[in-house]
Amino acid sequence: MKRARSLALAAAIAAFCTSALAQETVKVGVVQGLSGPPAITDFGESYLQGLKLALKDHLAKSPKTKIELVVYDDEANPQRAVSVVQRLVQNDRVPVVVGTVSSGNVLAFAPILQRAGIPLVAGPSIATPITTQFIDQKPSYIFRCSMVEKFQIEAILDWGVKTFKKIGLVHSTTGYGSVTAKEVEAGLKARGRELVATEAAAPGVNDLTPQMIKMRDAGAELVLNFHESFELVYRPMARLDYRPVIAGNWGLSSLKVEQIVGREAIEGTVMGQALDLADPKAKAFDDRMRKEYGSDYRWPVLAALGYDTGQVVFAAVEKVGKSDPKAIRDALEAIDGIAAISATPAKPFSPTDHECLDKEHVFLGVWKGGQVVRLKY
Amino acid sequence: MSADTRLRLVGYAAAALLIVLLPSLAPNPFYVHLGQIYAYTAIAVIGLNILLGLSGQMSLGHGGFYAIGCYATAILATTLGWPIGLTALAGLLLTLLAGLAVGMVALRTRGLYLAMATLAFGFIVEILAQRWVGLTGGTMGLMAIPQIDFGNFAMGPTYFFWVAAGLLLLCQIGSDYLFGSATGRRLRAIKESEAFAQTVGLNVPAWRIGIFAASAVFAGLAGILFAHQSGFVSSDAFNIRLTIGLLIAAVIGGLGNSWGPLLGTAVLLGLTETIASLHQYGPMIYGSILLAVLLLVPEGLVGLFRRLAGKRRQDAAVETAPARPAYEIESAQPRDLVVEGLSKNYAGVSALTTVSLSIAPGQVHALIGPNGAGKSTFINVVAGLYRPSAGRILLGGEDVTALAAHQRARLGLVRTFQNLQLIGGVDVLANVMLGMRARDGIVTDVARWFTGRGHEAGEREEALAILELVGLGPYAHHLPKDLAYGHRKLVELARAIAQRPSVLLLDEPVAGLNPLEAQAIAGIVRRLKEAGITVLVVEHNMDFVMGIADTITVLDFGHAIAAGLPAAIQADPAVLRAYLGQETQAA
Amino acid sequence: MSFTNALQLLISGIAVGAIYTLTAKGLFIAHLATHRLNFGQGDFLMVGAYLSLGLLLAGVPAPLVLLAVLAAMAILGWGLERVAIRPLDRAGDQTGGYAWVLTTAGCALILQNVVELVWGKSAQYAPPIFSATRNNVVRIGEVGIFVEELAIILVAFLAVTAFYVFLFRTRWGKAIYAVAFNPEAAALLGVNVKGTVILVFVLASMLAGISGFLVGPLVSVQPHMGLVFTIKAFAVASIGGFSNPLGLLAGGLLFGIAEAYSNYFDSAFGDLYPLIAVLILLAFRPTGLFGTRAADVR
Amino acid sequence: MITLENVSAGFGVVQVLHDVSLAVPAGRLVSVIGANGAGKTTLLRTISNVVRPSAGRIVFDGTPTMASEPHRLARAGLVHVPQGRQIVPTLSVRDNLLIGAQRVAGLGAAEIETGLAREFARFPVLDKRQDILGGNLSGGEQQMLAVSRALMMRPKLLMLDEPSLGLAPQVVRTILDALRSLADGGLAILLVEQLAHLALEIADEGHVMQRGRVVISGPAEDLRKSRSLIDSYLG
Repeated sequence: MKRARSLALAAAIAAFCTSALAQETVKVGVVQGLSGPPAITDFGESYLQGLKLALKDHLAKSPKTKIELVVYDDEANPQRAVSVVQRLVQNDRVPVVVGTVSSGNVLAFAPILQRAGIPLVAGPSIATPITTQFIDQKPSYIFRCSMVEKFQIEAILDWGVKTFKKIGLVHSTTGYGSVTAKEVEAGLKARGRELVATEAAAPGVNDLTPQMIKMRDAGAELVLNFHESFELVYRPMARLDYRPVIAGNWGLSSLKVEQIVGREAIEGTVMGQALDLADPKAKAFDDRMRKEYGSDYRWPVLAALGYDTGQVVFAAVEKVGKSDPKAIRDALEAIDGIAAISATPAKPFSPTDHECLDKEHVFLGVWKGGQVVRLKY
Repeated sequence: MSADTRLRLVGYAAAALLIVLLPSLAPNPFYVHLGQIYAYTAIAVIGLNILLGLSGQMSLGHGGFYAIGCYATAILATTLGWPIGLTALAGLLLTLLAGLAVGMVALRTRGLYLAMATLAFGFIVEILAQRWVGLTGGTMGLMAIPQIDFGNFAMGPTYFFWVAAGLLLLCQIGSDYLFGSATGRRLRAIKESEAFAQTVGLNVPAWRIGIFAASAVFAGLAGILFAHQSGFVSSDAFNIRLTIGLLIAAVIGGLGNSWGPLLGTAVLLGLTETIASLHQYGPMIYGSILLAVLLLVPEGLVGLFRRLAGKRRQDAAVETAPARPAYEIESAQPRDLVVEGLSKNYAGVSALTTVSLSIAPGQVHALIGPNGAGKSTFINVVAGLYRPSAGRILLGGEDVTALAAHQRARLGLVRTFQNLQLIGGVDVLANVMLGMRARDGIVTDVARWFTGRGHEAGEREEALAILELVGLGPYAHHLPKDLAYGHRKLVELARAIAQRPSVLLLDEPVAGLNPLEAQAIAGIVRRLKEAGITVLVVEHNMDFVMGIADTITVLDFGHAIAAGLPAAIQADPAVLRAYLGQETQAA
Repeated sequence: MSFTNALQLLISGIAVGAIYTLTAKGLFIAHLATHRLNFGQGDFLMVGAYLSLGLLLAGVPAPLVLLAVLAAMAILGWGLERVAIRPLDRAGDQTGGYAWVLTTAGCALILQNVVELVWGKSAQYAPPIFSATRNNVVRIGEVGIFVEELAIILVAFLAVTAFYVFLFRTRWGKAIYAVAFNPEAAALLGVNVKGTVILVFVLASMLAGISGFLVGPLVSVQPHMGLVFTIKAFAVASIGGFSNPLGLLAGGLLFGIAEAYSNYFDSAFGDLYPLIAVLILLAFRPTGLFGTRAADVR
Repeated sequence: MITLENVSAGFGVVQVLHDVSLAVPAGRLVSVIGANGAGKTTLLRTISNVVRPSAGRIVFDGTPTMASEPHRLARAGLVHVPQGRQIVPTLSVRDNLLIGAQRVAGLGAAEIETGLAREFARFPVLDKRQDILGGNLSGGEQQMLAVSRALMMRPKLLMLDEPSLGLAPQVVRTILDALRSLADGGLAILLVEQLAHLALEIADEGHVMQRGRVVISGPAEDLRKSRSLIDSYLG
């Protein structure tokens, strides 16, 4: 162990010396949820797939600055995430960090990066306060290229109250699920409505029959599904002879969910979305990803966001040309002219806005004939 | 001062020096960060090592205690704004309470049920942490927990490291004492045989709960340190993998070895960091190394180092102490034993029916009868292992019927077992020493242990003398399992003598001994009697019984069918019929 | 709660309970003979589920799939005994008597990783085994029952019966009890001790395999699903008593049904109540509902 | 039936048996006596191959035992009743009797039933307690069950390790009488016993062990006469 460490140290020193002489390689730190519950890894891996494709494309353009990803798995555990970020900052000395899935983990390490003055592009975490809690600090080092849960909920509720009389909610008992449940309740109240039934389910649960019985008995026509195991609500429908419309966050657009639930069952399911496959650019990206990753490719919108994150970060690094966190932060804030796959605008950030996707970029998607397309209502 | 002690003290000094210097030696602050994680993780592992290695109880829920300590201090510090010292104290108190509560369940369960109970506990804490969002923040966690930096932000990590590592050193010294002292030996006794432990006067339930709670407090302390290091806690940190990680560190280091946790934690942490970028194969590497270590080096790394250094303990050489004075059986405070109308029913079957007997101080009374007559039940009830269904037991005039076995043992009621109850993990000498009451107060004992000045030397001498008395001198450093059956019985006798009994219950003391060996034991029993010890003996060997007994009671089907002087008993037709058969004289 | 709903929940509880029972039996038999067990029992179930999923998707007929899964699981069980259990005897008590938790958990980690590499980390559903579609429902009044569920209950009960016959009516059953009591004494009675220990682990693994085969169409299959099953099987075995095989059946069904109802009454903490109940049960009946505490004979 | 030639054995570095030679022909009852720690139990365990001999040769029924696992030897008729009886407490008396019998090759169901009837006749107390769990028997009943269980395996050589341990004199007598009549019926018996005088009373031949060696051997009758000599080895 000790030996391994000293070897690693020697290698690090050697790498440092050579890079000082030759062209500098900028390391981009990536913390991502790559093991643990499937819901987490699906998010993490898809995002990373896009990020890696972006790097490939970036390097193909033979940039003057070399970029290298240093990827660590946070195991969906905040303790581990903090440790890994400390390592990225202090040992690997990366000037910019991307990650991770679990909002709790981002909340755990974002203050460390803010204090250390190293920019973080968070994603694909979705909790609202990740960027807002730092935005007043001048400057804030915390950015995000992901979707804010709140924006999705707002979009769904706008549509939901217009279309349905009775709305029910199934959410998971994790922090994500319960925070979302509160936002949904508040959002409905603001629209003068109430949920007809609210049911929770543990993350490891296998069968939602009890919960769906309650939904059916309450007569819910629309069931909002905020459980990480997106497929669970569909299963009891046949036995209960109850087929409500399902709506939820962008997770429902995963190809894996479609595969599990089946094309028929998922038809008509609505979710927050930031990628419209009817757009030829998105379609072309989708085809490339399929070619690149085959059956490992499972989540167009996540991969697209990962790709766009890569574009933004790499462009900023290229502009700075060296391992300078402060300069990269400034470059991120100023970057413009990004040809994004997702709904990310060409100039994603500004000093007062550290979100790639703002409220107006989020729209609703719907499963139609095996594809997620923009919902028109 | 022995070489071992000197080595230990040098070790402590070196460790203290390393702790002071590490922050300035580390190539970058990340190593200080690792050092912090190492310190508090090792504290939790030490706790687990004490639990598993000494008391033999299992816990698959230690992550739960870690979480409780962590949340307690975090919640108090953030919502109530208490100072860290106070919140930490409250956290320790809370884990202590949780440890006591789970320890109560642990007390009643064994083996897999215990594993299940603790697993369920850990799982329940995890569920509560995750879903009691109002209190814990769930996965979104609690933020802005104050950190231990004594107001100096830049030096914060270094200060924290010093605090955590200093606590680790203290915990390690505490653990060294536990493993190296009589207390540790007693815990081993409880681990291997509760009946034995009760017999030497240990309050087994109290010890078991106590050690469980102590172990929980160690885990809680680790959790508290974690909370103040990270500044953020969320429920995702406390799943079963945390517990398993602690277990892995404990086992890899070497269970039941005081230095194991330090090594094991280092390996665990090193491993985690090494494979951090190999996430694709992480679990496989983890699993394989776990298997490899357990299977190739089952005694853990400490054992491996010992093996490599060729320092495997070979002190099996007989200690040739120059002419030790022969052991003088100390006259105990003479007490009589009176049993009145004792009955015992098991599930409707009566094993004993109103059996009464009384033995005057310094008398030897024998209890004989066919197999299954209730003799062992009688001893077990008198010793306090079973509760009687009716009747009274008086020891020196004091009614002890309501007392637990260990309390009776402390009053001088001492027994041996028919089915041997020896501690397999320690040698014969230590088995005998277990019988002795502690000579020094805890403070003196700690001081003596720390400086190595004559720690337990007197006890060792005395135990060796007793072993020579029963003829086991050459076997003092053997493990009980390496002894023949009859010799193991003698170890029990030696242990009983070491307890300095007033009343001694001997359950088949010469079973498995040949006639000559039995004669030697008869001689010892006579000397016990001369020293004023009251003896109740159960035995089938009639030559032996007739040679030592002052009076005899015969049991058959739980009834006392005869009682009186040996000669009368031998001639009693009922006894001949039920027990002796035609072979009265020969046996 | 309406009667229909109660019945509906009862059925889904029984189906899940049957799976728990099968899984717990694997723990029980291994513990009976060796006082050790496979802490990765749930992960073996997971492997069984993935194997059947893979074969079914490849178009292999269901009975063949079951046979193949059983064969593969038998080999896996043998391997587990060989790698994670038998070497512990050599180690003696140096590892504290609980080393099996870690060796078997280590094997489980490796299996998880292999499954991830082969099938990916995402959740999947196994295709239906006994009917044309997954949504084949039989209706009794207003209660809808998946044909799959009925088949699972049926197969599980057949497996349980076969298990009892094996344990109480065959010479192997007696051998297991003899080895459990004292391996050396058993060998002196002509019992092949090594063979018996291998047998129980092979059996335990096969029971996990059957559970995995059956559970596939009922739940989503994913590489980390094992631990929950291990914990629940543990709970079931504790209710039933590790010393009483009939108690296991009662314990398994009780736990499955309790879970279904407690999810209905309080879905947020639905999985918590049965566990707390088990913990309280253990505090008052330390050897489970049906376990008997052996008399402390000295 | 069995011959030991210069057998040595031990655990690890400690050698317990040195150069032991003895033989038990069919129909003879041979008794081994000696002090505690003399190596008597190890002798029986070595013959069963539970402890592997480090030197020498053991031939059972014309075949060397070295290559055979203990359970194979047991099935072949080398049956060892270990110290402490080892009755499986969780099985009934009947099931205890069946464990071994069901593993002997060529023993059909009918023969097993005959065997059961024979054993129940030998020790009638077992007949009455057929369905009682082994753990609920008294020490004497357990010892009878242990002997019967061994006999159910159709032994050619029966080895017993201290059958008298913890038993009332009457029961000891019953069991030793049974052993004597078994030997008279043609069975080879090797008996290890602490109660030297009782053992020599029923034995044909005796061996006295001291510190892992056989120090005196001879007809039991002769040994009985030289009691003081034997006693000098027992202390």
